[in-house]
Amino acid sequence: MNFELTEEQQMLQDSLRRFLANEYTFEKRREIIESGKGTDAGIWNALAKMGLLAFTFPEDYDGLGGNGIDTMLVMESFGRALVTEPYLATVVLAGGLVRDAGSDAQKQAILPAIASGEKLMALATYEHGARYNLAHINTVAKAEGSDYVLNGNKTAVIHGGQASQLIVSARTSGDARNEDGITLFLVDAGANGVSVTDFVTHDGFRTAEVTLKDVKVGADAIIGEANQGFPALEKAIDQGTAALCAEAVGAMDAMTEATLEYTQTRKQFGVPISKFQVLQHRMADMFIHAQQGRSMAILAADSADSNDRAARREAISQAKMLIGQGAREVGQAGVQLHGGMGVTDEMWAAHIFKRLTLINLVFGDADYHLGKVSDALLEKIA
Amino acid sequence: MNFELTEEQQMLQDSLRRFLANEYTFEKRREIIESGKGTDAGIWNALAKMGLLAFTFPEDYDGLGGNGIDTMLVMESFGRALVTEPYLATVVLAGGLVRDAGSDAQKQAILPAIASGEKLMALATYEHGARYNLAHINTVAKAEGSDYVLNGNKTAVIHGGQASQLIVSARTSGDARNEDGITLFLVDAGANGVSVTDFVTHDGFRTAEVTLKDVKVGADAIIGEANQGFPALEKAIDQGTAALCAEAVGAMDAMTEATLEYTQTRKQFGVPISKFQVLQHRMADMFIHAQQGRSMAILAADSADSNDRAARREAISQAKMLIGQGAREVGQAGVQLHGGMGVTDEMWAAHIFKRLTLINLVFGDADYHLGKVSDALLEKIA
Amino acid sequence: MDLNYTPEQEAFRQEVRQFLQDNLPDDIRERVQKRLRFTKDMIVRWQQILYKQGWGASTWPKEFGGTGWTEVEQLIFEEECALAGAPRQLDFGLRMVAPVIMKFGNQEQKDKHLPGILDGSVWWSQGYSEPGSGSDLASLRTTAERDGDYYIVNGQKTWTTLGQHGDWIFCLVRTNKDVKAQEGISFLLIDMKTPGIDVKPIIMLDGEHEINDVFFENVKVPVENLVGEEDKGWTYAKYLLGHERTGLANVGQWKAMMRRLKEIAREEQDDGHAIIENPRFRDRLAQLDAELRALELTVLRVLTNSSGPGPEASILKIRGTEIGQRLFELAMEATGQDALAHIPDALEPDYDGPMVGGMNAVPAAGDYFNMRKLSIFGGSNEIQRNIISKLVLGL
Amino acid sequence: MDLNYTPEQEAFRQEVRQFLQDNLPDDIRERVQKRLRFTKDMIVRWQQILYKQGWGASTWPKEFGGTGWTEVEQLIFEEECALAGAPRQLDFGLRMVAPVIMKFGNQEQKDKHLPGILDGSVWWSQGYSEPGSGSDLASLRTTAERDGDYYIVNGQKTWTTLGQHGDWIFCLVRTNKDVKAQEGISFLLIDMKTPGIDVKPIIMLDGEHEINDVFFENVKVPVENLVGEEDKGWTYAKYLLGHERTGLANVGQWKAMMRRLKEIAREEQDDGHAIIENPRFRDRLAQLDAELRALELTVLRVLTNSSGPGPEASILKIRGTEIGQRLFELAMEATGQDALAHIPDALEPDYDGPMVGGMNAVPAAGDYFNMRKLSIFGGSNEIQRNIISKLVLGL
Repeated sequence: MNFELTEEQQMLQDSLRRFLANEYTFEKRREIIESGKGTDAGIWNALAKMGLLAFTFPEDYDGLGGNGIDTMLVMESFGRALVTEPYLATVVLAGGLVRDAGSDAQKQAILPAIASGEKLMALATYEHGARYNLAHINTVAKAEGSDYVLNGNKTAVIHGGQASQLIVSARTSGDARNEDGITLFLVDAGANGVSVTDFVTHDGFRTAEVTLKDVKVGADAIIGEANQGFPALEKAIDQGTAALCAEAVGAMDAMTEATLEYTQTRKQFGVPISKFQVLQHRMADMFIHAQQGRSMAILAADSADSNDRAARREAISQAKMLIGQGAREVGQAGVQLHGGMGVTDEMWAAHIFKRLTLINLVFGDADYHLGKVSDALLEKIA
Repeated sequence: MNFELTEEQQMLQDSLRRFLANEYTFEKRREIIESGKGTDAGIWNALAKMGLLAFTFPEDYDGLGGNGIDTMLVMESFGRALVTEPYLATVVLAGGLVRDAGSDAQKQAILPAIASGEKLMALATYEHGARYNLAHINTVAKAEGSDYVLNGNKTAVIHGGQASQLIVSARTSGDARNEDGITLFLVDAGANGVSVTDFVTHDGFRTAEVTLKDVKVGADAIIGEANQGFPALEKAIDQGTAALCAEAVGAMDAMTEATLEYTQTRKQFGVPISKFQVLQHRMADMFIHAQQGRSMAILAADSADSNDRAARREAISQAKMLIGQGAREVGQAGVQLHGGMGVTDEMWAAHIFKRLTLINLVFGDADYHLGKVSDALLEKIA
Repeated sequence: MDLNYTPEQEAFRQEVRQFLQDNLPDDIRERVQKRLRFTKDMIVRWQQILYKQGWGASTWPKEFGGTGWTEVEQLIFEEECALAGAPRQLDFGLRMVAPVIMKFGNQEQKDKHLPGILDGSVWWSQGYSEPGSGSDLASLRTTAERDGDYYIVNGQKTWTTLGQHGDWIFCLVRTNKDVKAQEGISFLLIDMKTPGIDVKPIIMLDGEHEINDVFFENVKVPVENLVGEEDKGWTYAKYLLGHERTGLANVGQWKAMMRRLKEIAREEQDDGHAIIENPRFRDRLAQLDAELRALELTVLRVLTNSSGPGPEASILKIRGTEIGQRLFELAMEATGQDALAHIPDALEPDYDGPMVGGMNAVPAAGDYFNMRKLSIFGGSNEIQRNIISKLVLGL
Repeated sequence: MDLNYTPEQEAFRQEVRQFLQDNLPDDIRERVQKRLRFTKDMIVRWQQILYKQGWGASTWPKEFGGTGWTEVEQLIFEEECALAGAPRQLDFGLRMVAPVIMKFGNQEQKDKHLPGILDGSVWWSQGYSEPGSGSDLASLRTTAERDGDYYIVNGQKTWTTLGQHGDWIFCLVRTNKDVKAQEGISFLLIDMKTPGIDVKPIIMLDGEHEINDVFFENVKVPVENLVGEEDKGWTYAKYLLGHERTGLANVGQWKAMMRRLKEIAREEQDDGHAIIENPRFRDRLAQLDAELRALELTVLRVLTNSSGPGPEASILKIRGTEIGQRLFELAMEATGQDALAHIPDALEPDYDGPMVGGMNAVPAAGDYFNMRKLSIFGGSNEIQRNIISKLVLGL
């Protein structure tokens, strides 16, 4: 039982935070978002040079063999600085899926290319009408000889418009909502029949709608085994959820700090508003939420690598639920305590608030995960 | 649209409050509770003399033809003073049932006797395992010639130990949970086979467990029609629930007032604790809850007489839900703001808290009524 | 007590409803109901339509061209307008500056300003807040120095909602620095075309332009535009605050939004079912529905209570804003991941570009973000609780 | 980072568990697990059993007869004890006065007092709070005036938990009125059999006798019972408060109660089904379960963090008490209307009189009422938030 970072982890965190504080300023971030590209080559290459894009890949594929805790450290730092780069999509979701379920050839082709910063990827799995049910997949992949032909629509493809290659979940057998019969395919974003519509999100990230119309891929495009893609998909989303939890904790810390600073500067009735007890207690509650969130983000990170499905899913859902609730409280409190300034585009707090809000909506909101935890409880004790 | 009391209602309220302030003191109340009788002849007779026990009965039966609003006024005043007399059981539940569903002979026999203060009654309907489902009745009434023989167990019979006559719900056909097949019987508490175990409740009221073993009653004991008792039963409980809502509002007001007074007296760090902003805001929230509760108690009182079942039930459940939640918040806040004194038997606030807590548990807690409201919403809009 | 509307009130409601059905233009209704970006034009056109009907000012007495309606009738009118999808009339003229002019202005001011407010031809803005003043309004620093027949105004106002469209602005300005803060403030009406006035947008967190900074540099304001007496402006401003009893609760607007939210709950899908079938979502909706009903009843209690308006308005402000914010939060959550994309162009009715999900999602997150202002603007909810503590509870 | 216990820690847990299985008397276990009224006897007997095993003081260093366990081992021990149904050991001796005696007492005091705490033969009480002092502890007014070899103590202490059983009491008393409040306080050990001491029950809102007033009238206390230096008592009291890092979170107790609550949820009926099947009840249980897990992890983070104890203890106090209170609230709500009846006699194990519902209902409401003290005693949660604001956030 030990919650200390290793020396290497501490160094990684320190240098990443220093880098972001210097290079990823509020103004720079705004420029990147307004550029409309969804990623910044300079920042991304710098992350690659720091080894961050390879950290959690095996050493055989240019990686460093890191784990969920390492992802947590990176995402927490990103959360503090509201970094909008495609790390979650490329490294955690797509990279993690290839690492955990890909063939040697796929790993060889993909992981070093991600590690070096040259390749961006995305996971195209959610569909309209499914809300958060990962097994609710109507996109069809029909076998044609040794090839497969994909047809369907995907939504909420994070950084899909920036990716050169997508991982697409499709149904090769079974009905919508069946966990069996789902297959994961590597699909080039430029392939015939793939159309990707890129959108900026309210918090400066990117999301895409992907349409697949008679898209032909070979059998070598399958990650893992046909019909058996669901466990890997679910684990990837769990790892992504753990990463989001860490990011939210970083953002909660940033919001608490921004609010402490603002309320100590801003005066009303002749005193800094930080002297009003009601605001002090609200900031104390923000701090408590961030602390509780940190404990749960660690649990989620530690559990994310586990193959004990029930335990992993319970931990992930408990974490996302409490952190989603905390993100709401901390976000709303931070804006409220910034007063009128808090609802303007000029304020850092407003941008943290938007990110905290949307993190709750991605991969299942607090109520969705409460439902999961509640169902698991019934199974365990009824 | 008019929320004003009539002059008569205002006078009633004023004189009842004056009476209670003078006669129903903290010490007197404690004496009554510790006497173990569950009712005080002096207080009860005084209420009868004020006409309160007859207020909502028709004029033909010594009543004054009052309505749900009149009940509200009485119960709110009782709530302010934490009156433990069997008004809800005798007048609202049993008296109301006889008034709304009884035969002329039954009304003649019962209502004037209640009105004069000589007769106490109770409604024995809930059963163990049913929780709050009113239709979940396993007590059986079997026809034997023109008589009926009752067997079963009843719980949560408010003031059952004080009543000389009970109204008992029993199944004459159908399965447990069927709304059809329930019949209401008048049963003398002293009849052969009736055993009543009287308990004091945590808040100084009384509740009873009733066992019926081969209890024989005649067909004239049926209130309304055989098998068709459920609507009247449900309406009686709705009226009782509305009455509890009003009582809770009175108790919330009392708690707010007690807390305002205590915090302005009690000093810490050299100032009255009412000067601390956090406590001020908490008291503001208590006040807001009480105000919201008052609006809903009026709605419940106004709806309680209605025969539009869906509308009545929605209003009652919305009211009991919000008031149950408010009672919790106001109760907990009041105790907390009284500090250590708040958790002692000496303090008025502690007794209000206990009553507010138990009101939430009677006739369905906030979650139960949320479920009802939520189900109704689905029916209306899905 | 009687919780039913009278037959006269019900007949009045029918009349309003019929009028709305016949006269509210479809394009305006669509913008409002879909929560698209709203325009000056739709507000002005609708005001003109109401004016023609004689309903331009539901809260004014008849002598000034108002309807002379009772408060309950005003509430019915507002509710029906909101439910029909009419845009909210502009408060700044009708409900903020007009009552002050009626009560404290001279005959020339009444004659000059009230008709333009009534017929929608003059767009008024509010110049109260300043950078740094916030909840401590009396600390304002914009000055008006007397120079012959003019005041020379210098300073900055902020949070001026819809000031970009403004023809006139009413301002609190400091005319005397030698007295207590509240005692040296005057109430000035200023033509926004006067040289020296500069309106600069403040972009809100939803990316929209709704509020503004207004800068005054040696702006010459004729002394005839002073309302009432010099240095008495604080009294007039406070009159205005006390004048607003129940409007802050916004019940009509929230009832309309609740109806919309129920539609959304029927339309948005959760694993192939309407999200209303999800018990957690539905419970929250049911909870909010009950709280809105309690708010409405509380408003009616205050309105029909014979004792005058009191600090109960603070309760209504708190509960109204909390309920409003949660309505939009639920509307956003109902749309799930569809709410992520920010497509500002889709807030225009002629948009036919790419979308994510349907029209429920387009305004969802932006509205939720924007509505955080409710608990901040117009006296934050913390200030409202201070008011309750002090003025209602006597602490 | 490694969130698993080490093999040594797991082995330790097994050892504790086995010991409990073999040595915890059934009658004590039953009283604890059914939440019956507890007695002095059960505490003392259990302390003696632990003492014989060498585990009398899990938090003490070995030199004083303690176990010398690490903080994680202490936590494991406490958790296993709670889960097994062992009664909570008495804090007043073991965790409150003993650390002060160890740190500031002289050798005679250590020799005289520590063994009786360890073997359970001496029951200690706490004499800190006074009527009117509350959160403002330093305002205490009980005086100790030096008279030869004695202090003459006069005044009143209150909220003295379980003081009715007390053999000795440690008190903060005022020895100097001419200095600042904090600087004139001394720490005295007082034999409760000394003439002039009067212990009077305070009945709690659940009707039980748990706390007391303690009156001192010319009580002669030998000067040898002064701990450390005169007038330095405030320092020692503060040391004690800082000493308590994570115990306030009460994780072991709440995990045991959570297990009990899950049993209750399986047993109590809702319309013929176990109440755990009711989605609203289950959601609240699931929510609380997750929060308790977060609390446990936060405690472990604090314990295994190499930097020393800090004001994070306030976070644990707040969250621990909130979670504890909600556990008992849910347990009460699970029993529904069965919780109404107050049957104090049924809190004794030999009760065979009439009941309402089963044993889940008997302590349900009383426990809920009683547990309101958690957020009040030991520094109210408002005070804890003040501490976080000032000491952690620097406001």
